[in-house]
Parts: sequence; structure tokens; C-alpha cells
Amino acid sequence: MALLEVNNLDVRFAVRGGDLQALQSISFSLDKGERLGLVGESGAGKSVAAFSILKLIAQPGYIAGGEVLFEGRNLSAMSERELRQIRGNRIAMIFQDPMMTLNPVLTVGTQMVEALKAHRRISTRAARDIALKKLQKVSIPSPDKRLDQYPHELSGGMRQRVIIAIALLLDPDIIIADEPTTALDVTIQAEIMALLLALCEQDNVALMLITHDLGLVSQVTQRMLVMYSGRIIEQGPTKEIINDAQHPYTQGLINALPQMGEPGRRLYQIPGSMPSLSRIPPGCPFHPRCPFVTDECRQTMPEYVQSGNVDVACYEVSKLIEQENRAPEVTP
Amino acid sequence: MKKLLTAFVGSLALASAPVAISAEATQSLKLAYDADPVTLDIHEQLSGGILQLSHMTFDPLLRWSNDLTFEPRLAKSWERIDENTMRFTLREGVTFHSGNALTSEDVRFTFERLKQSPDFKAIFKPFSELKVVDETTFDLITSEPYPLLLNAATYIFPMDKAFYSGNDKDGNAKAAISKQGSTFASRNQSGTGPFKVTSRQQGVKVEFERFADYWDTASPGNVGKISLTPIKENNTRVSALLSGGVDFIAPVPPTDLERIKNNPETSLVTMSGTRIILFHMNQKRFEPFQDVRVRQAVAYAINQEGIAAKIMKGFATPAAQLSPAGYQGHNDSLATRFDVAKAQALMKEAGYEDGFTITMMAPNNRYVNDDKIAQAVAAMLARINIKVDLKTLPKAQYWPEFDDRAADMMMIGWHADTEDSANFYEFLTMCPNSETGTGQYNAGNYCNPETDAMVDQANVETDLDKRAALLQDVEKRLYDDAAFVPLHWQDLAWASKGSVKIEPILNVMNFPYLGDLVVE
Amino acid sequence: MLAFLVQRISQALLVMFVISLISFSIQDGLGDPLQQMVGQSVSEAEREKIREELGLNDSFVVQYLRFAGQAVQGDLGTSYFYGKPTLEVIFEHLPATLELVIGASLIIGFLSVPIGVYAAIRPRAWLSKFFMGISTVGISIPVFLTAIVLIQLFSIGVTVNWFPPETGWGSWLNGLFSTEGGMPSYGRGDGLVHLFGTWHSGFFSSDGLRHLTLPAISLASIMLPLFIRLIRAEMMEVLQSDYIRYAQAKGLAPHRIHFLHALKNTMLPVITVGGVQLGIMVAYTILTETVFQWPGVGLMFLEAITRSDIPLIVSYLMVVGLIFVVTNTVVDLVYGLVNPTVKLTGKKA
Amino acid sequence: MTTATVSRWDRFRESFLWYSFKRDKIAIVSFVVFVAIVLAGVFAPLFAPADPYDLAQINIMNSELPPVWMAGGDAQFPLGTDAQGRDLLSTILYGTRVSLLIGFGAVLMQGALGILFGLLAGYLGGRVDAVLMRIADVQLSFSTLMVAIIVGAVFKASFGNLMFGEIAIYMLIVIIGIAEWPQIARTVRASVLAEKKKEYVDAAKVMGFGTNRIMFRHILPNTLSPIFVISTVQIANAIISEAALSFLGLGMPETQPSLGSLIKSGFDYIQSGSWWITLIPGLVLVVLVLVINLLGDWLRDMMNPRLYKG
Repeated sequence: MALLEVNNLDVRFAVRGGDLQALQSISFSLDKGERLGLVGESGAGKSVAAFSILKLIAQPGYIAGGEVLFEGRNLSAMSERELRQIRGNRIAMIFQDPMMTLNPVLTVGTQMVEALKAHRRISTRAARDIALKKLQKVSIPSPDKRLDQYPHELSGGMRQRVIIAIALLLDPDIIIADEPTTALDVTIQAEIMALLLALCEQDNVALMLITHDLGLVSQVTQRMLVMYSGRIIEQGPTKEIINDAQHPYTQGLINALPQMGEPGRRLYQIPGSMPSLSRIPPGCPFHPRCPFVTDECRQTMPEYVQSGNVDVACYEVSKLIEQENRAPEVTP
Repeated sequence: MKKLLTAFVGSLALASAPVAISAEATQSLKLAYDADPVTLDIHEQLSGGILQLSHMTFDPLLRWSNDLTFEPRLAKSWERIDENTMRFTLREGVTFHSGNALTSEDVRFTFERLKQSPDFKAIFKPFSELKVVDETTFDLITSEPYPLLLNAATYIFPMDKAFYSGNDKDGNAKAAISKQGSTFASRNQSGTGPFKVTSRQQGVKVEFERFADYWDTASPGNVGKISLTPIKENNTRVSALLSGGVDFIAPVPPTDLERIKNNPETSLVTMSGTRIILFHMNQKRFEPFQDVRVRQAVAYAINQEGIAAKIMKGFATPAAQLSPAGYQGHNDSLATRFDVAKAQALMKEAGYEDGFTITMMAPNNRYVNDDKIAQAVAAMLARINIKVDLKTLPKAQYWPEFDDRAADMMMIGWHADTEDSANFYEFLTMCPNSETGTGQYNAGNYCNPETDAMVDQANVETDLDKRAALLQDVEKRLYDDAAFVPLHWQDLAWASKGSVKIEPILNVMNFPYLGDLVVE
Repeated sequence: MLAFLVQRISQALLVMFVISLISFSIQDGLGDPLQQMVGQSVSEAEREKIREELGLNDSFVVQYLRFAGQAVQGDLGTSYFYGKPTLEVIFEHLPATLELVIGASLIIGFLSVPIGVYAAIRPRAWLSKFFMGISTVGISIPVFLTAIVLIQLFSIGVTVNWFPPETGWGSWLNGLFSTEGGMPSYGRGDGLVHLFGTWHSGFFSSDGLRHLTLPAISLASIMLPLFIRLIRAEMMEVLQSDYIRYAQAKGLAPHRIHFLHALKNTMLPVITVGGVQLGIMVAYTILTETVFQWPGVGLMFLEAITRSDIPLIVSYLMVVGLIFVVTNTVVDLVYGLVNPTVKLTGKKA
Repeated sequence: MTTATVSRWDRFRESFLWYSFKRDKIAIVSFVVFVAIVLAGVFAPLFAPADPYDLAQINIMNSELPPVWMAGGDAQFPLGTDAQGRDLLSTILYGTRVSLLIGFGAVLMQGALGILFGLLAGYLGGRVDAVLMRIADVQLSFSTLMVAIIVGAVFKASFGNLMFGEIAIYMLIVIIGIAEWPQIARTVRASVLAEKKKEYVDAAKVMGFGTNRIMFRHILPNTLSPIFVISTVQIANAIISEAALSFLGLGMPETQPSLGSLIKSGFDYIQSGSWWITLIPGLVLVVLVLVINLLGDWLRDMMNPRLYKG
């Protein structure tokens, strides 16, 4: 049984004109030590998916249906008190902008010690030692001085290192990282990413990486899922999707990437833009921008179909697969 | 009420009343006036507050009783030696708070100090000298025959000469009187009165204690300790009484008379007062006011009864003249004359049928309901087409405007220091003359040489009946000439807890004789 | 830090100089002081002599230079009415006002923080709506009306007979709404404990505290609604921020998140705005002190106005100006301490 | 190509402002009450049974009559009469007009001063900012009462005492205007400091616009929402300050009472029977100020982007 299983998760936002469907029947799973990538344009619902696992969706969002099983226990049904024991302890999070994540008026030490004391009966002294060790682990220069400094006294990169250290404080099973390096400048990004990966592998921690950077996902994750307008349109082993993307949207994304091998090729641009949550078209949400659109796509949401180890929700793809299965073994 | 001054012979009998044992002075009294005394030097300022203080910590030679007769205090008796001299005999066995005994020398020292004090100097102008005859007798001599000798003598509160002689630690004379800085006398006191000041924080609280060997053992007063707190805001002062915070308050605003009367725990005492409230019509500023018919029209347009009943809530006696009842100059034949039709007829006769516009000024925190009275008068004048541009000011800003005669009609209230009619005319109706100082508050610039001559004559007329006739004639002439617009005499009101028997110790001059107060 | 203090002291002196110039220039508009000092029957000549003595006839410049000369040596002139140096009079009355302001601030502090935080955390709860409603009404009622109602209810007492007394529930309701009063409605009471110099405090005796209650409540009634709404608005804004969600993601307990993480950030703007309001509150005491006959500087100033006691008025305005600059400085210092991101040169974040 | 000219009315109807207004019952009720009071005030001469300023109509004999629904009431005076015998209803209507005039007038003045100084201090910063803010501090240390005394003295010196009736309103507007402009200045300065950092200001500078143009054409429009919010609160404060001044005897003269001076004149009667002289105008004052504050709250919640985003 997988470490984390999300089944048909529905999340809605009660906004003025009635409820907006932020996530529609999202299902995926995450095994121990596995690295999963969530990809999609901004506003596709990646962050909402991440936050809804720990029921941290801001007002007026709420979980409308489905379940989130962690070691068999359904997190979405848990009481706030029980869920608190999981948050930060078994599942840790890393936010996007290190400038905003740490409380500006509290020292780094306080914010680390409190995380430990929230889950363990431990003296402040002992908590500070653990925090110091973790800071060394994320290779921050002169860690003891850092404990008594305020967030504004550290650089962006150093702050993200602190946040990673905090995530690892209680040896969690899963780390959910919501675009951990986007806010950093390029030179630091690679460094921080490498550090995060190394630490996850070292402690066999499962990593759920939310990003819009396909390149990063292809190098770092083992499985990936592509999201569009709150739905997973394609998920499967990263290698298979990157090399042979099935869903037209995924193909569009990949073709939009500049390839080292083909200098001077005009980058493909997917026409139009992703609809906002309040104007999601019926049927397959991508149909207005899809080159292979058919009437069927305009009416109903396609079912998932298996293509290799990849699940895809697209009528065109499912038609192609049927042809392949029906075709006799013509070719030797 | 003509027997005013002839009573002094009768009073002799009182002095030798049998000596009664003084009641055990244990009660304490919480008192709230609308202001606390400005200074402890009773010669520094001539004001109601200071005189009330004087009656608590000092004793006068003689004082007014309820029915406006003289009651001997430190002066056992007095008799007229000749036209200009009155011989007084002091009471024996009277000691000051400092322990020194009271002698005629102390009275002479007090008399000299009164002659220097800027405020009291005017009252003692007619007196030439105080001659000490012996330890307990002295003569009070006037430069010419002066009928109000005893009235003035009520202002003499003998001070402890020894206590106030020499210099204080800063080297200034202890007896010095100064308006500006604080002098020895403004901080320390030694009198013969029933109470001594034990602690004083100006504007906050003044505490008094009964003087152990007070000479007047016959006094029924059983109050041992008094704490006086000034409460400026009428509303708060009344609430303090009703909530039991204080035992005795004065003054009581007219609007709260009802409430205190029908409250079982509190008792109310009112008396008709001697302060006249009136409007002047400035003839120099506004030419039509020189026509007697216009002035009479204004006089007819004013409804004194309406103001007294509605605005003062019956807490004032409508007035047609300056002298209140009980004064020599009071002329019973003069009555209020409210008659709008007659007023309109007079205006038409004077050629002002369609009226005119005048300016009017009044204070808004000096006299009881002063701003509301001014509004009512303005409304009444509007009925005969006199359009009034009214402006009310706080008293600090009002008086400079009054001195400049800044408006056509101006309100003023007056209480005669000498409790005698002549004082009214000297300051309010005589022709303004800066040398002699007469007509200093005559904002109407009314000038009638005849009446002025009559007042001067009255000031030297010792035959009281003739003097009364003269003064009443002046009142009649002013009435016919509509020299001013009299409104009412302000009543006085005091309120206290049921257990505090304030009725016997109160008087028309508003000097509560707290020494004799009985608290059950 | 020193530079910051020196800068503020020089500002304080400038402020006091400007105030003294303004208040001195309106001298004649304040009425004639002599009127209060002299009896009514004193002749004009006599008054002229005294006026000359007091130097009231000198030209404006001469008077101001004399005043400034003395002011530099710390003597702000003598009050006509009290006959004592004005500073002495002010310091005699200052403790009463300061205790009133401290009392009101305590009430505000202890009430506005919990209510403000609660209203921010549960904006939909009916209790929050109730508090916000009361605070809006509170702002709309002028302070002297509140004061009078307090006196009527709690010191005089009100017997209510709206409900039919014969019925059980009627008399019970009547009893519920009636009050028998008894609270002191004026002055500071007799139980004042002498602390030091002219400071007689009412905090240390039950009688003193009872006298302080109604005036402090009525003074607080002006500022309390303002602080509740301020804390609520700031708190709601802070609760949206990322570091609060991150604190939740760390699994911290709600009260720690609300009362440490969120509250500390909320208090920053509250301190700056609040500090300024405290300075203003000193000026608001005038109304409260008038109604409660509270012997503070407010009442003293008002009486100085009615008596046109000009030296006292000028000195009071300067002292209030000084108090204001001092409170501003203290507010900036406290802000600097609480907000680590601000270096102590008094720059606001 | 012609873009469809969206009429201003449609844009308003479509806007979020109208949307949130429709759903917020409190806002609707307070707006309706506010408009009713303003109309009653502005058209006081039409509604008022009698003209309180015409002294001839006032008869001292019918002073302190209770409202008509109470014993002793007189139909001619629906809400009873005040201590002078003036019809309370008409005096309240005229008084409301005066109070509103003072409220809006004072805020207009505060706005003008506040915006000007706020913009200068915020945008120019440095010494200008320090000087202006110190002036604001000096100003704030003067409570409205002290400003009233000083401005009163100046007006008296220039106009003398006699014309007080006509100039009282303008004097009070100037007083409350001067006393409270720092409140708006501080708000404007705060939002200007925030706006100044934004790119559009740099863009405007790059395009070579003069400082005035940048300040007034670019920055000011973006700081309108906080200004609008604080102005509503300041109107309420202005009306209460006038009431406070009247309580101390420095407000409108008795002959032309505002709500505040009406309450003050009835003040002595509050505990002695004729409570209506103070309480009815007091009620009108509280309702008027309450309604303005509620509208201010709704505006702030609605216009404050940060809150709305949540």
C-alpha cells in the first residue's frame, strides 16, 4: 500500500458567483522515498493540491470530496488536533518565497525550537542542539550564530536552507516542496535543489515537488503528473512522459522547451491561455486550445486510459491506442 | 422694613444671653461650592467666596441676621457718640487661633490694612480713622456724617496683629497684600472664627477643623471637621449630592430644584436674593435709545414674569426696579409692565413702527442662565420688530467687551456690597465720570443730573426716613425714564442631606454661618 | 541612539518655542485677567495701577522677551490665579491626569487586544459582530454623553419600572436593569497615597480606585473602539500572510500561532498609531475631567481659560506639546525594540 | 475599430462596488438612513414646521413642552420644545444641516491640507518630510479645543465680536479643518510611500513628467481609496468635535444651534425632567455619526485590496 494515496480529491472555493471547482477528482499516490513532480501552468491547481493534503487551504476553499490516505489513515477526515500531529512531523512543507515564510520578528532559533517542541516533549536546550545539527546538515556557514539572528539578517539562499533544515527537523516521511527555488536567483537554485535531493535520498524521504519547470522535473523526479485547470491530464514515469508525451497539452509544453540539440528551431507556442477557474469549459478543459479537438472533447471529460505505464485522459489518445490494439500483428 | 438701622438699640439685650454649654463638636461635613477660595488673605479680594471663608475662619465685629438686622459678634455693643463717631465695646475673653488675645489694637491694624487693600479701599473711603480708647473700646470716625457706617463695619474681621507683623522667611512683610504673587497672608491665617484651615490644595480640596477654644460657646454648631471641594459643573455637583458623595452644595441650578425637592433624602432651601439682573440700552451707541418712548417700548416688551417662571423655573423674583425688598430704596408702587400692544404703540409713536436692528451681548457663564435669558429677551424684542444680533461670551472675554461698551444692549448683574440702594445708583445709573468713579458700570450712558444730585444728598442724610424717601423717589424717576430694563433678582438656593440642618444658618447675603451648623 | 535622542530633544524645544509664540500672540483674545482678580467695585484707576504692576501694558515683544528670558531658566511665569509658579501648579495637577490616562490605557490594553484578536480570528461569530457593533456605536457617542450616562447609572442609580412590577419576571427584569448607584462621581477621593513630590496616587487605595473607575471608563470609551478596530484590521491582514500558514504547516498549536506569531506582527502598526492616540488622549481628558470634576491639568486648563490666566495657559500648552513629543519618542523607541528590522535611528519601517 | 463604449452606469452596475453593496444589508440600511438625514437637513426649511432662526416665532411661555406623544405635549410641536420655546423638530433639522455643513466643510479643508502635505511629505521625503511631520506633531498635540481658542481669538481680532452669527460656521470649519488635517496627511503619506516604490512611478519619471504631474496625476489617484475611507471617519469625528466644542461653550451660538450646541443647551435639563431636549438631538447625532462610521467600515473592507484578496 503506498505511503500516500490521494483518491478522487475535489476542492472547491465558495466565491461570490457560487463554487469554483479548483481541483476535480485528483488521484495519485506517493511511495516511500519516491520523488513525484507536479507540473502545470500557474493557476492549474498545483499549490492547491499540495496544500489540500494537509488541509491548509485558505478560506473560502474547502475539500468537497475524495480522500487523502497517509499510511492508511484518511487525513481529510481527521480532526484539526490529530492533523496537527502529522503536519511538520510526518509531512513537512517548503514554501516558495523564503523572504515571506519565516516570521520577521522571531529569531531563526525560536522558529526551529518551537517546531520541535510542538511534536516532542523536549527541553529547549536539547531542541537547540538538534536545530544546530540540522543547520550543519544543510551546510550553512557558522550555524550557531544563525540561531540568534533574525530572518532579515540572512540572504534568500541561506533562508531557504534554514527552511529545509526545519523541514527535516522531525525526520518526516514526506516533504512537499512548493516551487522551492523559483524565488531564488539562478546560481543558488541549482545548489539548493541539489541539497534538497541529497538530503531526501540520504534519509529516504519522499519528495513531492511542485514546479512549472519541466527541465527540473525531468532531471529530479521519478514520476510526474501534468495538471491543467484543476485536473490531472497525464501521469506516469517521468522518463516515459518526457520522451513520448501522449496528451497534446504535454506535447505542447515539451515542444515549448528550447532543446540543446536543435539550435534556431522556433519554439512552439500553445495558442490561447489556460481558462481561469470561473470559466472552465465543459468536457476536456483543454479542448479550446487542442489541435485534435473533436465534438466528443467538447461534451464530456475523457476517461483515463493506460498507454504504457502512463495514464492519459484524452479521446484522441484513447482512439490511437484502440487502433494499435485492433491492428493485427502486421509488422513482424 | 423701615426699621433697618434703628434696630441697633434693641440688639443690646441679645449680647448678654445666658452662657450655654457648647455642643460636642464631633460631626464632619462634606461641602461642595462651585469654586474654592482664591486665597487665605481675606483682604486680597472682595468676592462672595472670600467673604464666606472669612465667616468660617474669622469673626466680624457685627453681622447681618436673617431679617437684615445687625447681630453683634466681636463687638459686644456700640453707640453713636456724635455725628461722625461710633464707639464700639469689644467682647472679652476672645482669643485668636494663634492663642493671642483680641484687643482694640488688632481692630485698628485690620482697619488700616483694609484702607490699603485695592478691593476694600472704596468701601472704607468715608472713614477717616479708627481711634483706640482702651483694651476693649475704640472709636470709628467718618470724615462726614455717614448713614452706612454699620453696613461697612460688617466687613471688619479683626486679624491677629502679632501673627501678621514682621517679615516672613523671604523677607517680605507678613501683612503685605499682593494680587500677583503668593504672600505670607495668602498662605497662612490666624483669626477668631469657629474653624481653622488644616490643609489646602487650591482647586482640589480645603480642609477645616473646629477651633478648640472658640469664644462663642453659645453656638449650637456641632461640626468638628469640614472638607470643601469645588465642583464647577452644575450637573456633577448635583449628582455628587444625590449620590451621597457630599452633604451640602451651593449654588443649586434652577433646573435641578424639582429633583432635589422631591428626593426624600435631600432638603432644599431657597431665598430671594439681592443680585439684580438688567439690560442697559446704550444711548451713545444707538441714537434711537435717546428717545424715552423707545426705551419705554423696550421696557413694555419684556415679560419679566415669563422669564422668571419659565427660564428661572420660579427661581427669581421679577423686578421693576434696582433695589430689592428690604432695601431702603425699594419703592412698592413700582410694578412690572409687560404689554406688547403698548410697546408697539410707543414704537409707532416714536416713528419706528417697522423697527430697527441692534446688537446685544451677554455673558454665558457669569449669572444663572444668563445666555438663555438674553435669548428670551431677544425673542421678545423681535415681537416689536427690533431685530437683535445676539452674541454670548464666556465671562473672561465678556468683561473687556463690556468695558468697551461693544454692543447696543448689554447685560449686567449687580449685588450691592453695602446692602444699600445707593450703591446701585452710584455704579449703574449715575453719569459716568472717571474722576469720581461714579457710573463705572453704566453701559447705557444714561445721565440724569437730578437723580445724581438726589443720590449724593442721600449719601450724607443720616435721618433714615428722609433718606428712604429720597432713594425711593430716585427709583420712581428711573422707572418713568426707563433708564434700564430690569429683569429679576436672582434667588439663592442651597441643598443638603436631610440630616444637615442648613435652614437656620443661611442668609440673603449668601454667607452661611457654618460655625452654628447642626448635623444630626 | 544618542543622535536620535538629540534630534528629538531639539525638536521638542522647537515645538515648545513655536507653541509659546502662538499662544502668546493670542493673549488679548483670551480676555482680561484683571477682571477675575479684582472685586467689581474697584475703580478703573486702581485697575490701571495693577495692570502696570503686572506689566500687561507693555508691547507684545517686550512681554514675550521677558517671558522667553525667564523660560530659559525654567521659570514659565507665575499664574495670576494660583499665585504660584505655573510649572509648580501644572506638576501639582499632572499626576491626576496621568493616572486617568494610565487607567484608561490599562482598560484599553486589557480589552482591545483579546476582543480585537477574537474578532479577527472568528469574524463571522455573532460575538465578534456584537463587539464590532458596540465599538462602532462607541465611537459615535460623544464622551460627555457617555460620562453623564455612567454617572446617572452607577453613582446616582436608576430605578427601572418599564416592566409590570407585579409579575414575577417583570420585577426581576426591573431589578436587572435598575442600579442602586453608589459609585463616586467626582474628585479623586480621600484615600490618596503620597508617592513622591506632588504625586498623590489613587492606585493604592480602594477608595482611590473606586473614584478612578467611572472617569477611566469614560475616557477609555473614546479610544477603545478605535483600538479594537485597528487590532482587528491589522490581525486579519497578518493572518493572510505566508509565515502564518507556514507556522500552521509546522503543526504549531493555534493559540501559539495567534498570540505569538500573529500578535507580535499585529502590534507593530498598533504601537505607532496607538502611541500617537495616547498623546492625543491627554488632550481629550479636558472633557472627562470637566464632567467628573477630576482635578487634572485638563480641568485646570479649562478654568485657566475661563479666568484668562494667561501664564498658566501658555505653560500648559508648552507642557502638553512636550508630553506629545516625549510620547512620540517613546513610541519610536518601543517600536525600534519590538521590530528588529528597524535600526534605532527612529526610522519607521 | 470602435470599442463598445461601456456607459459609466453599466460599469458601475457591473463593478464589485455595486455587487458587494447589494449583498451587505448593513451598508444598504446605513446608506438609506444617511441619505434621509442629509435630505432632511439640506431641505430643512421645507420640512421644518417653524423657522428656529426667526426669533419672533419663539414664545417663552411654551418652553420645555414634552414631545406630542407624552402627557402635556402640544400638536404644534411634534418633538416638544427646548428651553427657549423653540420647536425642537425644526431646530434639530436646522441643527443637522449646520452639523453636516461643518462636518463636510471641515473634511474638505482637512482633505485639501492633508493631501497636499501628505503627498509632499511622502513623495519628496527627506527634510521636507521631517519638517511637515513635525508640524503635524505640533498640530496633533493641540487638541481641537486649543485650536478653537486660538482660531476664535484670531477671528475675533479680525472680524470683531459682532458679526459672530454669520461667521460662526466658517470659523468652526476652519477650526476642525486645521485641528485634524494631520490624520489625513499621515494616511496619504503612508500610502504614497507604498506607491512610490511601484514601477509605474519610475516609468512616469523615465517619461520625463514633472514632479507635480507625477504626484497629482499618477500617485494621487492610487491613494484615493484610503483617503476616501478615512474621510468618512473624519466626517463623523468632525461632527463629534463640534458637539464637544459646543459642550465647552465654544461651538455654534445659541441663536443658530448645531446638533452639538442643542445637546449642550439641553444638558442642564437632562436630569431634571425635560430629558428630550438633550436626548432626541443626541439620538439624531449618534445615529448620523453611526451611519457614517458604518459606511466608512464597509468602504474600508470593500476598498482595501489586501482584505479583499483573502
